[in-house]
Amino acid sequence: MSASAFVVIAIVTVAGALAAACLRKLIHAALCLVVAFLGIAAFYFLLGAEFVGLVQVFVYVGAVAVLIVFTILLTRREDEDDVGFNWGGVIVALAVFGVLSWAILKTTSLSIAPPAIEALTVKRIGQILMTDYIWPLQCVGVLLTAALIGALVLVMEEKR
Amino acid sequence: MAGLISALILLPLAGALFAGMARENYARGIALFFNAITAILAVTLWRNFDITAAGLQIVERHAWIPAIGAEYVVGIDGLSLLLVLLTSLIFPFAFLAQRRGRGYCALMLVMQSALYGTFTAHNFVLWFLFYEMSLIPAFLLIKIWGGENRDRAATKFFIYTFLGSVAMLLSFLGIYFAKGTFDFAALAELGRAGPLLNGNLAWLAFAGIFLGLAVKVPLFPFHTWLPDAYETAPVGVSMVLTGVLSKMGVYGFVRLLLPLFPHEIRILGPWLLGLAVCSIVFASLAAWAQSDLKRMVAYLSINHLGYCMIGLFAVTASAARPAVEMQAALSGVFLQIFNHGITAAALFYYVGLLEQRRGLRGLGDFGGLMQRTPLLCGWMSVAMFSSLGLPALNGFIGEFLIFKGSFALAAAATSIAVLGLLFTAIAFLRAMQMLFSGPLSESCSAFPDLLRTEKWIVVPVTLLMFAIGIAPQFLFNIFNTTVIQMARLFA
Amino acid sequence: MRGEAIDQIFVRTKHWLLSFLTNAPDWAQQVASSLLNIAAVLAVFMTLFALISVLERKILGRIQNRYGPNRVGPFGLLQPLADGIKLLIKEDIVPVRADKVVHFLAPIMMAAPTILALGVIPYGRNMTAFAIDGGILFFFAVGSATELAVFMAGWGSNNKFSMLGAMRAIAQMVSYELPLIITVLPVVMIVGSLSPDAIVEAQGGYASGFAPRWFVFTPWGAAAFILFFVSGLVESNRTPFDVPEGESEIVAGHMTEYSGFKYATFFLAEYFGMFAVSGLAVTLFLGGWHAPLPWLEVIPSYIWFFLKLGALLFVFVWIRGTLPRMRVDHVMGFAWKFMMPMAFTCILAAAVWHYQAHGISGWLWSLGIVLVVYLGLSRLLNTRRNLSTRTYRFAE
Amino acid sequence: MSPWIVDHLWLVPAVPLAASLLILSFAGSRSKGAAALAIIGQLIALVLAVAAFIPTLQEPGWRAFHNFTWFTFGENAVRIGWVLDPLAAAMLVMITLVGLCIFVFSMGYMAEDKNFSRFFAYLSFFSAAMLGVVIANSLLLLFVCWELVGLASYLLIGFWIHKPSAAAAAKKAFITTRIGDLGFFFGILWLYGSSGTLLFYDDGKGCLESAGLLAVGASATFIALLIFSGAVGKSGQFPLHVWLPEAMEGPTPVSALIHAATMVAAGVFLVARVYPLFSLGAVDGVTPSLTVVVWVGVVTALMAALIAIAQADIKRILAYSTVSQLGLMMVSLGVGGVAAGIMHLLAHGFFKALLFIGSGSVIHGCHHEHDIRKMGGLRRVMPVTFLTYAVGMMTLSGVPLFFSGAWTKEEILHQTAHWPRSQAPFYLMLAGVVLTALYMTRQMIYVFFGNRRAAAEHAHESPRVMTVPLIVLALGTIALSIVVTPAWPWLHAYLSGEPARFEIARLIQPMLFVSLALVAAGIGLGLLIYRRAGAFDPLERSQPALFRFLENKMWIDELYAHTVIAFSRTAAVLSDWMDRYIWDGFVRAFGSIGQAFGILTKGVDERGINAAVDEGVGSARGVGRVMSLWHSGQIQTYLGAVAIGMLALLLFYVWLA
Amino acid sequence: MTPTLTLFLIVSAALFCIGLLAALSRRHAIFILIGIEMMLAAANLNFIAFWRFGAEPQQPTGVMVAIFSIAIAAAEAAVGVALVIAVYRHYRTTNVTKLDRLKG
Repeated sequence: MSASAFVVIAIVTVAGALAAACLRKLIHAALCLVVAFLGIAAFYFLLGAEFVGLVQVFVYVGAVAVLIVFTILLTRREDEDDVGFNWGGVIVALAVFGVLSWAILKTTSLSIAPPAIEALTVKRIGQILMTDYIWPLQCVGVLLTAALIGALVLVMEEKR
Repeated sequence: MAGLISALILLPLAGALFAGMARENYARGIALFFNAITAILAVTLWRNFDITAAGLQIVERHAWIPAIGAEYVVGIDGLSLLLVLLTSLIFPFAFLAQRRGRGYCALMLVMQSALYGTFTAHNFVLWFLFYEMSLIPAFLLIKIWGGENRDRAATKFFIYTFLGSVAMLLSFLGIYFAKGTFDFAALAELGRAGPLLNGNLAWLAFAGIFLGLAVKVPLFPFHTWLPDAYETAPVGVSMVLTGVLSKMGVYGFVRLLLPLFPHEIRILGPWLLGLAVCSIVFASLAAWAQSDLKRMVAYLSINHLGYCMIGLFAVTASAARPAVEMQAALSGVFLQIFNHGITAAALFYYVGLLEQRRGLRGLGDFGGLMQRTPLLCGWMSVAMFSSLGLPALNGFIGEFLIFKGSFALAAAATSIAVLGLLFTAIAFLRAMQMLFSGPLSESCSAFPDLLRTEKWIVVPVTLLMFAIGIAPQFLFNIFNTTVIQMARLFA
Repeated sequence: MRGEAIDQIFVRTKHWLLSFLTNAPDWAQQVASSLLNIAAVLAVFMTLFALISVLERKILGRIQNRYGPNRVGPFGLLQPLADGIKLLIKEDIVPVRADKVVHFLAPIMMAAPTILALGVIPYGRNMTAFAIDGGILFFFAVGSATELAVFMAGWGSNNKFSMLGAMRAIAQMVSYELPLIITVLPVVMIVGSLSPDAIVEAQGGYASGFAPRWFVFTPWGAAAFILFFVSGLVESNRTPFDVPEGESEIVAGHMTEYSGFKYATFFLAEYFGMFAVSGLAVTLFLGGWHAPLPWLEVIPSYIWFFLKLGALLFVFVWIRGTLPRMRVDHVMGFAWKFMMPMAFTCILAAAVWHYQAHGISGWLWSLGIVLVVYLGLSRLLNTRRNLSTRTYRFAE
Repeated sequence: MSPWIVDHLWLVPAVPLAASLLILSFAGSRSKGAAALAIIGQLIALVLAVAAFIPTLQEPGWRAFHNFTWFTFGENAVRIGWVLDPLAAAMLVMITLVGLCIFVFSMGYMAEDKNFSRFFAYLSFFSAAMLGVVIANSLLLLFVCWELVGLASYLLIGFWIHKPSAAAAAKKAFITTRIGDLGFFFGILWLYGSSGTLLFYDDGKGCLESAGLLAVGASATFIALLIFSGAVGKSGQFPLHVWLPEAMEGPTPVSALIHAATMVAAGVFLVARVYPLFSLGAVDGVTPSLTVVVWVGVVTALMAALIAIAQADIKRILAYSTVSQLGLMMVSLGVGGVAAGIMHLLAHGFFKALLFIGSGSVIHGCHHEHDIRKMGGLRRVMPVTFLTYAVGMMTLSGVPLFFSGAWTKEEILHQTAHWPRSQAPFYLMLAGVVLTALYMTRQMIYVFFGNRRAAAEHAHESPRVMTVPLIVLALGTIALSIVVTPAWPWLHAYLSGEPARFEIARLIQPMLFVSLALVAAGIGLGLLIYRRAGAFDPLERSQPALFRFLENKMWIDELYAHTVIAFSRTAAVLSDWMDRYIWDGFVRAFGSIGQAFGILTKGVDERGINAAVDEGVGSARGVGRVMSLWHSGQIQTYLGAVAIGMLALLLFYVWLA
Repeated sequence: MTPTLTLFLIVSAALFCIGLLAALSRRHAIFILIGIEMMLAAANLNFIAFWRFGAEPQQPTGVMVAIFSIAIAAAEAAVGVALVIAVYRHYRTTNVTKLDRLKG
């Protein structure tokens, strides 16, 4: 786990995220969000959770981002890009960040180096998913189905 | 596999919730979906059921209201499993029979849940809860969706059965105060060991429970609600009423009355047998005299349940009790329960089909159908022949075993009861002659034959009838151990 | 073994090249190794791209009863070179109202994932450029980024044809990504690994000495292969599913506003996508680099791989020459009503096959399941009815 | 080591059954394939039957069976199985052979029917059930097949379902036989209860073997009589014979196959099958149950023969003749001549089928006219039918030498003459022989001789497909006579399990001359009376009262209609009435008491309690209005509030730490 | 030098707060969605980091939670987006400040 990699990824991620939150054009923001997500996936790789990283790319870039841009497309209006900005939110967010980082930095037990571990294989994840986490897995399956149906129902045209 | 039975009971309730909230058109689909799940569960239950082991299996036991001896005990033995399977079979059939809205579906599902509960509960309080829970949806279903005279029939049905239930509840309270338990197994042990109550109290308790169950079966002369209710109820409800609900009474007799009051039953034996014989003979005669097809089937339903009753009473009421004959009679009764469930439901289904096509269901309103709708007539005749006990169809084996057992145990009653077989045949053949043969009547000349969807319903049920008639062992396997055990209990 | 020497010739060459760096630091060695892999893959596939682009035109020509390109070079083989030069020197037009950055990034975003996806496919014994544990997942993860690229192209051009094309493309790609992935699942299930190498390894060997154990020879595998291939057609926007760029309706879809080399990049991405999907199909179902018969194993593994790949590519071209374009609502309906249930059926059938110990009864059972569902679906969907007039839901 | 066929005897009924199911499932309503399928099925059954016949020849009295468990109830197994012995084998061959002829005949006879396929399905189904009856080694299985035979008969009688008379006849047949079957059912129950098994043969444990019979003991008489009641129903014996003549509403091949050759013989077969129960404890070959059998047979035989004289419907005459012949067989069984009875049954199967399909050919030729008084002079137009019919007629009448029926009938008379209890049956049977010859002569004269009356005007010979079976059956009838003569009583020996000897001297016996004389008398009388027969019956002219009595079947139907049926009908109406008014009346009376009480309490509830509750509700509303102002509807404000709350929580935790 | 857990947590906190910023400050409904997704991703990063630096890395609880959380995020995004579209159809706007029909 090299520090240089961490620095590069961190900068890209935070910059992407900031751009996503602050860019005026919605579509650019969405694309920057993709960058931020890719950065987070890179973090996962860095942390040795390759599978999660791939899933992250798969789901966020392949699905969530596409969904968002598609929605942008469907709800496009001329006046939508600039509909105001709430500065109160900025203050709250900054305050939260301040307190959080203060708390993190204050906690000395956190500044530890990562222990050496053996690689987490996909097979092992699969086995654990299918044994210890079988019920959560089923529940997530139901949840996804419900979400799918729910989303469909929501966007279905109302009967006239 | 603990929790399976609870799931079976709870799922239809959840289904009722969903169906009740769904759009009108979707309710039936939802109900059928839940029925598919319960069917899978029931089959799982069957597969997990050890047919060689005696006694209750897959028992689930939780404390409920310890203060009054109420406990949540569900479990199955052969009989319970048989009835659970029957319920799982009849309900989808009933749902498929008619397209109805959400209220109907929700109530039916509640009833289904109650039936599962009734057939698996082994504590009186719980059992009674489910027993009553089935009553209310049935009442509402008749009252809201029934045909002519529905108010009268529904009220009659409700008051009749409710009165019976109240009597039963009082009796059980009496037993509880005397013995301090509501558990079926414990009560059966006590009943076996000696009289549960003393003197007149015992007779009162017996009478109460007997009344409650006899109304439910129904046994002559407590049957007058049945023709009205069945006649007016929507087809699906009729199917469930006759297919499953009436079995609650028989089940109650087997589970409660016979083990708890062996002494009283033996004293009253001839009278009870007489009632059963009356059920058989009068009902089949009355069926012969009906001009309404549905009412005729309703009376034949009473007649068929009469066979069950005569088998049960013969087992318990007679003095000499060879094991073979008792086992024959009990096996026959159990098989008859299942057979009658399928066959009577199928008959009601066919009546529904005819009614759908014609709008009327008097025997005289049809004629010459065989020329117009050969398939409908053919399949319907299979059900009718099954009901009149033609060999190679399911009705025969059950009736044969019942008569085998009861003939040896109570020859005189059986000899009269066999007349029922004749009158049933006459009633059915008369119906067939009036409906199917002769020149095609004008009003029926535009009937469609069985539609494809209807075929998909009819064919499996008919195949099942044949399967039971030809190779019934798979059903016997379910309850053989239970039969042996019960025969030992009553001996 | 002499065969091995030829078989492993590329691998050994690479090791030999890397041996010059034995004293270099670790990361340098890794970088060098990766660079070598990338260079090899790019070189091979660029060549293949050139070859296929001309071959496609020639095959199409033959199908349509004409010659196809035959002027540049022998048999017209140098045609791609000429095309390339032409595209390079064309003017790069960017519309005035376009979103410049997005417009510029789109072709790059389009080409990059397809090239990345090519990295995880085993081209021969020990010849996987980027052998990671979750290779299949990687393939789809990077593959899903192309949708974004299409969107960027459509949006960035600020042109209604582009936008419509992009929407169509995204819709159909998203829809078909599901069957594409789900049809992979049975293979993953049976092999128990997401690694392409393991999957190819699992298809090695021969039943009763001669029948290859490729998954395509099982009922579920055959069904899944067909579904996968059809989905692959859609994913690479090829006929008969090329509605996004249907020239008769929306000019060229999301590529309308591109010209010159950017256009060439799109073109390249499309072909690379085709290669990647076909390569994955070969890996998953057609036994990867395994030879079809034991005594053919003397022929090096990569040759087998590229033979199979070539065969699939030919089918791509063949289909393009044969089938007319489908209507867009049919494409979508087909995905959800037919492909998805069938894909799920493949999973079921594979499970049955697996639990029947991969034997003949399992084979028959899974065949039965696949057939029953297929017949049921075809009964239910009643294609004739679906070809009736279309109702326009979103056009007002 | 039993032959293969013993273990696979079930195939014999299974093949026609399969054919039937196939036809029902797949054939269109008028497909030639259906007939082909049915005939092929029957042909295979015939081949199998012959295959089953062969091993029974190897030694006299050979018997093999195969038993298995059908189902287990409680701890007890219900076992069924099949048995192959001379009785079964002979019946198998007869049924399949006659059946085959009739199937072929039907192809021509039913060619124009619109439910052609269904007809063949039913026929095959019948054939299967009947073969099942024959091979059953368990009274239960026999009963099962017995009922199915009844069902097939029901379906076939009512085959022309658009005719109300056919439907009524079918219903009557089913119900009448079911009355007999109830007795049979009882017999089964009783037998099962007392012997513990329903298997006929089970290595000494069966109910017809020593151990079983011992267990049955004294109740055997009742059991036998109850079983006999089933036979009475099925074989159309008095008093349950009323359904059989009406069964002629069915198509003629049905009458030939079911109501003449095979099914009605099932009763006789049944008695023969369970004969040990009848003869248990016999003194001199006489038991009470057998005596009943004899007298029932005698009454039936005579009564039916008398009625037959006055009938005009060609098929009804034959039907009554069948009833009469069955009575004869019963007599034979009753007096102890089991083999004789069965021989006559076999022979009867052939010649009665012959007569029936001959009559079918006549009917077909006369465009579905049944009344013999409207026919006449067909001898020239339908030569083949005439000749074969004559063979049948002579066999039935008992003209000896080449006609099997004569020999078997003689055998029966012989047996009857030696009955120790009484000679009356013998003399009555002799009278029966005269009557038989008489009514057959009458029929022949009406149909084939004299002038051609209305229906015979346009008569024509039937097609080949119908005449060939006639010829085959006629030849069969004649061929059978070879093995039934007293000179070489092979069939008798085969059936009763003795070796057969050839002895020409036995051909000439006093009985032969007696019966010859009687037959001659009958035929002569017939010729004398009906020589000049026209549209009016000579008997009717001379004895109108007697003729009407006989023509109306001795008013037995009317008797039943006004006694048994009327009684049950009334009972039915009565029980419905009781249900509606008496039992339900109690309930309603009970209900009205409750209703009155309810009306009372309703008043109290409405006035008193309701008002108080309404007051409390109003005040709760004001509070709600104030609370609602907190909600701005701005989602981001809410979210911000959440964030601030989180912040506070965080600070709190940090502060705690 | 290798990065410590603190650094990861700081980055995660930063991402979270940026997400919060987007959700609180931007008026467009889709930005709120973007913000929520970002916050979820930040939380996932925390899980993975704690798993990697945790005492028992052999028990990949953190990874599991992250996987489920990603699945749920996908569902949430789908429903969220559907809501946005539904709202847009109905009110012809995506500005959340204009959607205040629930005002008390």
